Amino acid sequence: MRRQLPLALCFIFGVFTAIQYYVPHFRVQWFQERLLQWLMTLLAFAFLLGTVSLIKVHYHKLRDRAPDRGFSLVVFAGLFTMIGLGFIHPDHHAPGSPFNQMFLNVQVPIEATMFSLLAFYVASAAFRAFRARTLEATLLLIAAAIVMLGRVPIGDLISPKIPEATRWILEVPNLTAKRGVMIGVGLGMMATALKIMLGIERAWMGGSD
Amino acid sequence: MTTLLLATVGAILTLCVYSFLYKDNPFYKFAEHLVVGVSAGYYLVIYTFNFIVPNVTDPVFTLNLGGEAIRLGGLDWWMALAPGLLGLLLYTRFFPKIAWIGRWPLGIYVGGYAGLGISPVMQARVINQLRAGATPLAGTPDPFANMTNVCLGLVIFIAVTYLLLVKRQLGARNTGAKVGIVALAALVGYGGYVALSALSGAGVVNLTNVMLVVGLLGTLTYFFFSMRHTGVLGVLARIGIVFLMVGFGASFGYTVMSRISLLIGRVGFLIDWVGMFFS
Amino acid sequence: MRSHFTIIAALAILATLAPAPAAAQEAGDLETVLPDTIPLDTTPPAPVTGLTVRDYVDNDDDGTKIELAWTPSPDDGAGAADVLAYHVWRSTTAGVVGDSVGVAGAGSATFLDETAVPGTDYHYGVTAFDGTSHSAPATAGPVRGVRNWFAVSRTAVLVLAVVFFALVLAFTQLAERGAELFVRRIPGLNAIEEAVGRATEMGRPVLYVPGIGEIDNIMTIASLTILSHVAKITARYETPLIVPTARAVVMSAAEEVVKEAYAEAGHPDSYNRDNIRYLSDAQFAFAGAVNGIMLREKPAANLYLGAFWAESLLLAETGFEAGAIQVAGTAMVSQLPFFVTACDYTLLGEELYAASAYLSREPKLLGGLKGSDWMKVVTIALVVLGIILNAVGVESFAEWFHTS
Amino acid sequence: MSWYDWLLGIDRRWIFLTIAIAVVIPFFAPLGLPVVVTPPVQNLYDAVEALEPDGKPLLLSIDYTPATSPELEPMSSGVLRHAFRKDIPVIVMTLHPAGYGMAESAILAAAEEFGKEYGEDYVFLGFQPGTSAVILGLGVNIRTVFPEDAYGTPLSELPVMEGIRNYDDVSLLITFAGWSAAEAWIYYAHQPSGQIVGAGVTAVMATDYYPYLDAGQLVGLLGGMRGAAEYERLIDRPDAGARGMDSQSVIHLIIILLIVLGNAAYFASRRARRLAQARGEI
Repeated sequence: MRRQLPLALCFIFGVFTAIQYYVPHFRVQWFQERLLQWLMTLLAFAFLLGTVSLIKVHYHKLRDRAPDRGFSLVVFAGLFTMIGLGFIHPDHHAPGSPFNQMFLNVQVPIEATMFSLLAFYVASAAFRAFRARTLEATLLLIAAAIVMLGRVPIGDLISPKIPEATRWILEVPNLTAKRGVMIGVGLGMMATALKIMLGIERAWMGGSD
Repeated sequence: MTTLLLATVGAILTLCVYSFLYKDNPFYKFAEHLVVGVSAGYYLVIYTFNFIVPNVTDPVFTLNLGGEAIRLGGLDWWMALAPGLLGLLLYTRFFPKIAWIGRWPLGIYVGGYAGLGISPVMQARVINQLRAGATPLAGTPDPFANMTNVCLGLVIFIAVTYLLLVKRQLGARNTGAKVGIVALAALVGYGGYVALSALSGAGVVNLTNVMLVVGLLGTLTYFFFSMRHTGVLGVLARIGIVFLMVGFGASFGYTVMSRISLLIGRVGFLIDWVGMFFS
Repeated sequence: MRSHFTIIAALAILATLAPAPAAAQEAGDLETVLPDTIPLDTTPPAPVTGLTVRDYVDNDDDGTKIELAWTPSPDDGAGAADVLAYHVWRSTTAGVVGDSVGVAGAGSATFLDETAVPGTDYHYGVTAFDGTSHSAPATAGPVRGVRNWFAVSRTAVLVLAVVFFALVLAFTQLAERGAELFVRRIPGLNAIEEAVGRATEMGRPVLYVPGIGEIDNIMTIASLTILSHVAKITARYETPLIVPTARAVVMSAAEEVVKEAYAEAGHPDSYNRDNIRYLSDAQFAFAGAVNGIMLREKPAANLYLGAFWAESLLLAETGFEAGAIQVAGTAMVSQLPFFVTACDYTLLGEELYAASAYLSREPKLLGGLKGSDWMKVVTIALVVLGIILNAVGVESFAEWFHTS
Repeated sequence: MSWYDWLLGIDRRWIFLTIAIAVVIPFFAPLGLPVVVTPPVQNLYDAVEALEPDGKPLLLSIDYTPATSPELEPMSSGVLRHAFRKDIPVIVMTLHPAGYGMAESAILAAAEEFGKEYGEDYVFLGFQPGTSAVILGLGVNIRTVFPEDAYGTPLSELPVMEGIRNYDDVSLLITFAGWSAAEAWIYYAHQPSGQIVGAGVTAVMATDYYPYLDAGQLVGLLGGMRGAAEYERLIDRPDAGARGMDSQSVIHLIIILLIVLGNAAYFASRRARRLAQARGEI
């Protein structure tokens, strides 16, 4: 019950979804249509699991009087404001509702700005860390410089050869290298899926009992 | 007024995050924790009202599926209830004694998704790629002929120069002999090219396609782990790494644009915000 | 969609039935713009011949597809050269034209009806249409769509998947039975050992970052295997090993791994629990905290192995600036460029998995690795064969891989 | 102190400041450099251009999150404007919960600009979890996946959804994503159902999609802000993408300069150290 049943379920459902791809018959596709619905439902519940864990982590921080527990209060403030606005406000979907405004004026600016920090770091890394130390790194930097110039309008201005070279890099060496990587990674993905289905790889079960 | 107020909230939070560039500080931490809470709340509400309500609670409790009435205890009703119950079982993990029950739905979920992926991945990442990778080597128009020739020419030139001037492996000391050898190498190369073209029958060999095929074989060879990289495999793997590096370079050069786009977006927002005070 | 065709069909039928004067009037309007050398076309085009219908056995259908083929009208592209389109009609009764199911352009000789009801007998008719009138219909039937149990068009996918899985399972079995499977040594592993050696010489710690992936991420799992190897070396040299983590579960797993490795190396008391740290789940906060460690505790070797996202750049840059030897490895292709340029050595993509299989000799890892390797050989062989056959003019080989 | 030691020891916050200044200046002094259109963008534009007005609808999956919106929003706006201008019916959905808000604001802005009516000319189906399960489900029956639209209206009450059952009834599908959603559309919509797919992805991901483009699995590709700028040029309506190109040009030049300077200083200092070593000073 504890280990065999989940492994059996994993195997049965895995084999079914793998095989149905080759069976267009409606008797099989009828199950497939319902199974997809089940998978979506399970994913939704699994996602909300994360929210519960988040609450748990920060609750423990507050309870244990962790040094930066003040920030846990900030997390709760954000979380419960959103839940409150979403559930209490009758028309939370409507554009311009407080719920929507919180998304657009709190979540969007913070998330977008956090990622934009990388613009500064890429510049600083360009100066401090990107060195043509080996043949590999040199090739990489030359290709990078050409593509960088070729993707901005100023590249066209300097010489029409630059965008042409950029296109060539993207559609010849880049394409074929990425294709090789794609095939290799794809094989790895399939091997992992197979091992999960057959119960060879069972890290997803966690625990040891 | 409301617009200005809301924009100000966004602008202050933006500046809080940028303060991290100077150094880590409480303002940054505040924004960071706030967004963790707000986004989790946002996702929870969206998941609930977009999925759980129409697909689970509405059909189960109010017998309404997409505007159509369903029968209590009917197939549609069970098909909404059963996955919902399974989903609830996932939450047993918070109760250590019965946590193992949560593995049942997890088994369905993990197995189901693993099986779904196999064939489409085989088709999209392997079969279609090898189909596209097996390009004809001759008789097709080559839009990149110039660039490829220039590149191959450069590679040959650099290789020959390196051998002659840096390594001095050919023992040629005087300039005249060096020039002679370079000229000979060029002639041999050109002869080979003409011969290949003639052999291919359909006319000129499509060097770009040759390059595509060699690059693909090289990259695949580089990722062989059960064979020693010696002989032909060694050469192919070496070619593979060169292609990989140019490919990574392309990613690098392209990525810079991503990062800057985000900055431009935020700076544009801040400029608009400042502009609001003057309009 | 079907209503769309019904309208076209209705208009077409009206056009044929319409009395000549009305047509003439329309033509009269045309004459004002066109020279009068174009005569009014009242002759319908010659009908199509040789109509055949059959169930679409070659495809992944559930009996809803019927395939039609015919020889084009003599007036299509030749003769009067006035055929604009072919109309396809379907009926359940022989001798009745029935409903329109679609239109095929001039020059075409096939049509695929995808709207059939499985198991129903149909009679098909095809007419050539010149813009004003239809030819007499060519008819064929009855035919019925059969529900298929196997999508023939996907045979190639199935065959390759079966071959690949057989290879993976066979090698896994072999490894489990204790067969020696050769895996080439990954140069990056030498680099790791050198880096640890130099840290020892300098009397400074080693920093090992297992990425920010969750514990179920394969890259994290591979990284923990390599961590065990690294921990054994540091235990032997008695060099401090700092492991910052971004996930609580990864931290406890890392603790186990390192502790065990120290015990195995015979130095259980050198193990320092405080060096395995949980910093933060948040990406940038984690990167910031690791950078703090690099600047304060000055590790001489930084090893980044596992799943990395945008923080790769922040870590590698600070580490380079701090003057540490850096070895990285990830299968996140988009992050590889940053590691390659800023680190001394980088394990590219699958090399990370290969390194963990090499070190652990675990059958399930070796099986997957060897299976994938041989599948790459198959892929290369197919590409080469495809090119050769294409050059010789054999199309059927490439055609077999054309899946839907 | 030699020049290279000074350069190598510079506080990185000076570089941050340089970047900040460089990105702001073009906002006030635009260079207005022209953008040349590249084939992947042209192909996507042509695919949309070839759609029939009031014919089969265009399915847009707006899958990006706030973190990548500055790159991808100009793309989705460009395609939406193009479709609305041509009176092509549009169905919008998302595979990411944060895409809900992004999709909604993008489509509202475009619909308002062209005076399009909800339910008649376009519809927003909202979010469903499960990525591959959602995409595969749409190939079977759209109503099992989305029983109702984002605002709780059953699909049967929306005129634009009339007669739409699965991919057979959709002309073209375009995804805008900063994560693997774009790949998922290829695997689970293009491969099994033959749905024609186009994609708008971040510049980080773009190079990895060239094999798909070459193998015909993608009809066209918009890569990063440049892709958006090219599309804006094709529909002749410059906006955020085109505006950003000037700052991009300046910063790209600066970054190349930084790489060159950094390497020059690095090699100079290495050479100096070696010479010193040879002289026995170290």
